Amino acid sequence: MHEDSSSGSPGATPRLSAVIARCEALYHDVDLRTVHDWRAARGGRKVVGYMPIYVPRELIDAAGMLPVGIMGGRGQVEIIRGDAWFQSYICQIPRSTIELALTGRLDVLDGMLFPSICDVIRNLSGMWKVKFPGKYVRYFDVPQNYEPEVGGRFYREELRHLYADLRRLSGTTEDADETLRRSIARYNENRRVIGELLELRAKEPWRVPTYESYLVLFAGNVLPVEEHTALVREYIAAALESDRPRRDNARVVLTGAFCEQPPIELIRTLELAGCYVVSDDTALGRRWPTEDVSTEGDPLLALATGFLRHSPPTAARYEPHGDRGEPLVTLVKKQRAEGVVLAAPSFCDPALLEQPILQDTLDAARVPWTAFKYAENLGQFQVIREQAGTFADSIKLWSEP
Amino acid sequence: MGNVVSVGIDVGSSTVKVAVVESPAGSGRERVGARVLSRVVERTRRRDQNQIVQSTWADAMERAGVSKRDLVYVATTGEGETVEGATGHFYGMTAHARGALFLDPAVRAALDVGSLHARAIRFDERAKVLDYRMTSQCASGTGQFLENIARYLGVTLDEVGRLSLEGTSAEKVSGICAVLAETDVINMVSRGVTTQNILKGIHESMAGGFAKLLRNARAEGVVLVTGGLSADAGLTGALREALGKPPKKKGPSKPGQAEAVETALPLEIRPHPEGVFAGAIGAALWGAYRAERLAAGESAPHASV
Amino acid sequence: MKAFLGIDLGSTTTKAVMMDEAGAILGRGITNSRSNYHLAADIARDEARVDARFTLLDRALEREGETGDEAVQFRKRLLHRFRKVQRLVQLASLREEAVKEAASARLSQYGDGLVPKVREIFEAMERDWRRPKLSVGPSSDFFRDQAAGDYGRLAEKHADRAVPFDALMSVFDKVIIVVENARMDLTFEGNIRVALAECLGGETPERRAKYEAAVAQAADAPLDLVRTIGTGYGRQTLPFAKDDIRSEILCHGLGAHLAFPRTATVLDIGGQDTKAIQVDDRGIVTSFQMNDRCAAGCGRYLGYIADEMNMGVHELGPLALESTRHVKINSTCTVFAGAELRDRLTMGQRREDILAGLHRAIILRAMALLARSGGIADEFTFTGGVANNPAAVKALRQLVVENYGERTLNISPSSIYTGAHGAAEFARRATQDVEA
Amino acid sequence: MSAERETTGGREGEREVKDASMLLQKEMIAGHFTALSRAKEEGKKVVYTFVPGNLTELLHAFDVLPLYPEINALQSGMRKKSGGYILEAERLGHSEDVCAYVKSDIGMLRAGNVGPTGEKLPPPDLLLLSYTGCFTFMKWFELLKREYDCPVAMLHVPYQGDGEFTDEMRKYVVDQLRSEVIPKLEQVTGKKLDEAKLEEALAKSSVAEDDLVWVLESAKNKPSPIDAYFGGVYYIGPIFTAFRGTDAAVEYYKTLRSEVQVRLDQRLGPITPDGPLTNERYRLVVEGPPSWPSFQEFWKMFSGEGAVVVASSYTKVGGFYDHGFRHDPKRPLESLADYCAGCYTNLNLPSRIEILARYVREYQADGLLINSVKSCNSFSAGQLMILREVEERTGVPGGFIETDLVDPRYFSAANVKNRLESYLQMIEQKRKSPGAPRGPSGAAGGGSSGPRRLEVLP
Ligand SMILES: Nc1ncnc2c1ncn2[C@@H]1O[C@H](COP(=O)(O)OP(=O)(O)O)[C@@H](O)[C@H]1O
Ligand SMILES: Nc1ncnc2c1ncn2[C@@H]1O[C@H](COP(=O)(O)OP(=O)(O)O)[C@@H](O)[C@H]1O
Ligand code: SF4
Ligand code: SF4
Ligand code: SF4
Repeated sequence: MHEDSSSGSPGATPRLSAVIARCEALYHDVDLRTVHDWRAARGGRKVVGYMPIYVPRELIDAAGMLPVGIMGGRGQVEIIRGDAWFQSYICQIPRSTIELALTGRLDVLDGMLFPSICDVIRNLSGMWKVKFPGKYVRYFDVPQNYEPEVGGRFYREELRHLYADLRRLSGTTEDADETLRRSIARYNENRRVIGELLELRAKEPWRVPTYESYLVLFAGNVLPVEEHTALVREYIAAALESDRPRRDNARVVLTGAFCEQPPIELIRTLELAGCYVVSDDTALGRRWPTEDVSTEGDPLLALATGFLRHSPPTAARYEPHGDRGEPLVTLVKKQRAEGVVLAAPSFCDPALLEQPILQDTLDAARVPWTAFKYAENLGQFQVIREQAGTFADSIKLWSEP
Repeated sequence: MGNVVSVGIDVGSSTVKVAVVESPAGSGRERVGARVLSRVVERTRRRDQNQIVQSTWADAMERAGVSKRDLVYVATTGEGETVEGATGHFYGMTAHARGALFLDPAVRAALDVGSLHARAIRFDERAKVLDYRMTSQCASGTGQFLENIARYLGVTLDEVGRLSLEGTSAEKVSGICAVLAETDVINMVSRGVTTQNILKGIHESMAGGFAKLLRNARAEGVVLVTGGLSADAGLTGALREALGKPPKKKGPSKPGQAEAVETALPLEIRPHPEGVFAGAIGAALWGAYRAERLAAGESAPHASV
Repeated sequence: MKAFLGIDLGSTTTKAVMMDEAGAILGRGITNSRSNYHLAADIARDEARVDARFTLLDRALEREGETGDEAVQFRKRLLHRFRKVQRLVQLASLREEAVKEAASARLSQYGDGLVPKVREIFEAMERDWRRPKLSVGPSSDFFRDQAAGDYGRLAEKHADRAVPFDALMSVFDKVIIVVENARMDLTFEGNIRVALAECLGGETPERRAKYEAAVAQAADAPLDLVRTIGTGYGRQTLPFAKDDIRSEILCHGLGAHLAFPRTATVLDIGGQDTKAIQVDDRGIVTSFQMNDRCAAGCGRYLGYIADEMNMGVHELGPLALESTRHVKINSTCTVFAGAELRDRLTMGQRREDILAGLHRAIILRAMALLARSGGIADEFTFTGGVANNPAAVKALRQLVVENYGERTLNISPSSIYTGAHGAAEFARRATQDVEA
Repeated sequence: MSAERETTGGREGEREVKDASMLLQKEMIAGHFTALSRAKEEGKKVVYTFVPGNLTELLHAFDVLPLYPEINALQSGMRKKSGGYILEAERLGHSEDVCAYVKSDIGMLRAGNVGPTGEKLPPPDLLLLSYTGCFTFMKWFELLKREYDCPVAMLHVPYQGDGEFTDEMRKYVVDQLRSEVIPKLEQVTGKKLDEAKLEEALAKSSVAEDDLVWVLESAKNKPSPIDAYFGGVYYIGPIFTAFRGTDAAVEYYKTLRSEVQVRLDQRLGPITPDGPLTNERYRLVVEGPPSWPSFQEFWKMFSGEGAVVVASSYTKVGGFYDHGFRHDPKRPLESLADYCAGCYTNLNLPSRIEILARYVREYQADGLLINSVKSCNSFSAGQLMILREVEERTGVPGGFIETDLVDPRYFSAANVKNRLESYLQMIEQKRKSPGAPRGPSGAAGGGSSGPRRLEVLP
């Protein structure tokens, strides 16, 4: 129920509106104009794209190139040629990604990294090799074994290999370890301010709507890291200044959206339908790993350790102990959430296959949940609004005062 | 303490429904003793929706003999989030569950079939929604679908139910497009299939889909049909068939055979003459409850507005 | 003379093309598809025959030395009158059935008021239809559409509390099927003389004689139908022998090739399906794609939207061309798109902008299909009923350029006959094969 | 993928072959299921694991019985039970969108875990998650882990993203075998690894593998004595499952080879459900797995048109031997690692394109037909590109049909048949050219009144 159904950014100060406007522009910039500008301003320095999860951006940055997160078409590119390469029962993200590439929107990239997410992305990396033979393309495997001597060693080798490739691509001659440590430090700082932002959101979600925090995180896909860090700081400062009404919303955890992203309107719809998202796994690559990476000693080993120890769990990662249900319940408790919204991309095997597990665990822990599927190019939100609204209603109308 | 009056306005994509409800002051969430003073349904028919909402609302007030000033809460539901003069909005399933429970206290699930969507809603004895399943973004098998079919067959909606019940041998149809159905219908007519049997077939196919929704929502016990199609006796008949089928048996079924899982749940389908008003009534009831809580000055997150 | 016929039984319309031995088109016929496939095929064939006779009339006039402006005007007038005669025959039959239906027990609840109202409506229609200036429209403007449009408009006017609009429409919906499935004489031979009589006023006796002679020649010339090949939607149940059936894909490919010999890619958007076809330089299909049975990607989508807006389907395109703002339609389902359209109108968006968005939506789906079939090569031929729609063509042109660069886009005014044309050619070749 | 037919009860008569190899295979499979059903009484440990790149020799070395949930799902499909199982899984909350193998298995589990022979299957003592070529495996065993209280051993096999299996990758896999898989097997069985036994099994594997490759390559002859897809499914059964590394497998492949030799000598075509095929009209390469619930029906659509599959990628899902890989007793763990990494779906797309194009050329095929199954993203994502690329490189026309492995809702016989026939007629038309499209045949391509999910991209 929302007696107050104002939309947009109620209570936003001009300062806040300015930050949001900048982020919105970056979000809508499917032609990567910002990246072109960056490149032009730096005498044509190189740019490497990556699908944003489990990719060590530090390596690209340290090799002197701009890492650019490619996060699908955000429902803004019409899929014309992408459909020629993917059957109707495959999720949306590979088709919009290849559409971006085939329409020349990714020409600015000198290379592309495909992290190990699932079978679809894996095969997409091969398609890239076939279609763009002139570009650096790499499928970047991550271990599903978390023993430092086994998976850790393998991963460090992968990193070493990749770093060498990237340095060759950029032609840098700077000290490999030293520049990498500096990059790690920059990203540590970036992750710390993002952490602050998300903490603020969890504490006072009316001050930091997820619609906005998502946009702020998203901006990190295309901005150089230090510029993004400054942007997040600016947003936090502006959000703290603003005076926004607290609404009668239910606190929910949004989970399942670790790969293909929900359209931003979907997040807004959830909030308008009476949910405060206090934790989510959207734009997850922007806050990975979850703790500082050591800037001492062997930087590759430090990154490998960061991956082994501090990767947020997703449906695509093997969980050696227990399953994914327990950590979710713990998260719900920690964030004092009142329910869970399980949102998964249509046709996403990893996310959808674990939903029954999550649901069972939530039921056992008596945590209310609701589940739906989405696609990044979803245009209609009535059904989701009804579902999320009913969910929020049922939390609100029955929780005893 | 006397009574309070609230109104529920259910704005659908093809109709607007309004119910004026009176309930004892202080009757809390349960609102024992509530009664409906008036109810009005009006089809939009390509007219200006806002106007129809206002005029239907006014009409309902007149029939109930109360004035807008007497209302403690104006609750909207459905697509009515932007209705002028509303106090608050409740989401469709919240409202339908509440309304269904009011219309028949024995029910623990509702099947709401409207013009574009169908949904199965399971709730508890306090109308708390426990689970639900909805149809997808395809209008095959919805109210609009049936309306189109009726038009292609040249019968009015009011006749549909009766004709379908007269059918003797249903014409099997499956998953036909609401728009392209015209050709299929014409085809059937040309093959000499009677209107009755065509409608019966259509109802069976719709009922099959709805039965799946109900099962997947794990509905149990008594189910109330709400929404526009609650008036369609052909559909309710077909639903009873679809849900009431005894478990399939092929010889002595060994434990652990696939057939065993097909066992139908014991579900009882009940229509209600006022099923179409379930959403409006439910919204009005919730409104009265919220009004009470607001008046009590609650300001904690769960009660503030 | 020897003639060959191709019939394309579409989901929405049934088309026939008649061809002579040299492969020249003699006549085309079209009707809306209906439950009785045989009948639909027969009517399309009869229409093609009528059209062929008009072609023969042209040839006869030429022989009489009548090729000037006068003759052209006469020819136009005659066709117009002829169509009107046809329509009036149909209308009379519709009226008769409607009055019967209105008096039937099914509608007794509306009492005595119904029959007179139905009569009034038909009287008004007949008055209208007899008016000399009434345009009969292009041949794809069928009796059904014209009658439904006029009847609907009048019914709205005549409806009242006792006899509601729904009841009046219910009468129409019921009887239109009956009338469409009834056989009546609409042939050239049977009706031309009535039409001719109405066209000769004011002519010199000399011209009259020439015209009458030409018409007689055209009506009496033998037309020997040697072979018919059928194709179309739902081929399994086509009313032709197995040997006389060709795949609609092959027919469309060949038809497009005949019309535009440099065709490499064909897009056909019909009433219930959309096809993307690649052909080689002989018109042989090398690859194709078809869509699901969902109205969202085909002509019926526009038909449904036209109904929602109380417009004729051929009025949609021109209106959409007036759009100035880009509107993105979110609904994929046609029915939901209809609801979205209403919502958007309520919100104050402009009709033409919404319509342009709807046209773009349907073309976008076709683009995906084309991509899957292998892209768009040069030249690109657009066929099917929707090719008549200028807004659809505009959207297509734009998307082709954006995605594939410049392509020669071929659209024939008779593109709706492409499949039938291919089928007729198959009929002609089959006969030659036998003779060879 | 093994001897499904033998266990399908009354449908035996559908394929009137009484070849010795068939009978042999039948005995083998039945024996294995019986052994499984008695495992608990006989004190044998049971390990659930996956087919692609499996570690059968290692399991034999520990004397444990392997059970493959994929095979159960496949068998449920063949016995037309998968439809019901899938619905049950969906009722439990599984999405319509996901891999139907998993749902079929979950549904079967809920219905009592009765295997294809009607005997109850034993619960696992260990879940050996050999994570090769498919991410869904991981989710599958996460679901099973909740059902059974038993340890899980995870073996992560890196993808050949750059088209090679590097020393580092090999080391990673071997390290996992040493530190994760073998210790867990030792823990479950209470035995140490018997290295001699492992080496012996590996040696036997390589003998059988030689014969299998010979059999598959016999299709290079014209006419081909085998069908390398439908028939191939039978041929790969023993080697991809419980029998690799056993005498039984060595024996089976020897018998099979001599049978094929006889057909080859007599220039006979393959045995099909309609009897021996005598008119080889089309030679096809097929990519993608078959549709199990309609296996026979699907096969007949091919054989009825005189279409023989001369090479297929599906017969390489368990492991890939064409390039010369053989299990090697001299490098036991290394060769197991190589085997894991080499299965078809663990190869990158450029390699798959290369392999298929080579098949078209080496087996002198008339076309490449892709059966794209909804369930399997490993196979399906990218197949449309594979099709175009192979067409371009070889000049033969490609065809595309969409079905599913075990979900009967995605198999529309009329449509598949229609599409297949159109495709074959198009091959025919191409062959006949130059010349205009005339004559009575035409291609019956395209439409039908049913749902048009299935498409041919010739
Ligand atoms: N007597 C009837 N028989 C069958 N269907 C009916 C009947 N009366 C109304 N309907 C259907 O009910 C639908 C409207 O239901 P409603 O729940 O009011 O929908 P919405 O809320 O979406 O507008 C219409 O599409 C109409 O087809
Ligand atoms: N004059 C016209 N203007 C615009 N659209 C038209 C016109 N004539 C036909 N159409 C469109 O073409 C469709 C029918 O196309 P057609 O090729 O005849 O289909 P089919 O072959 O399936 O019968 C109709 O649904 C309509 O949308
Ligand atoms: S959305 Fe899911 S299925 Fe699609 S690429 Fe991402 S992880 Fe894979
Ligand atoms: S099949 Fe028909 S009803 Fe369903 S989505 Fe398509 S247009 Fe809509
Ligand atoms: S996705 Fe493919 S490989 Fe993986 S389990 Fe399913 S069918 Fe097997």
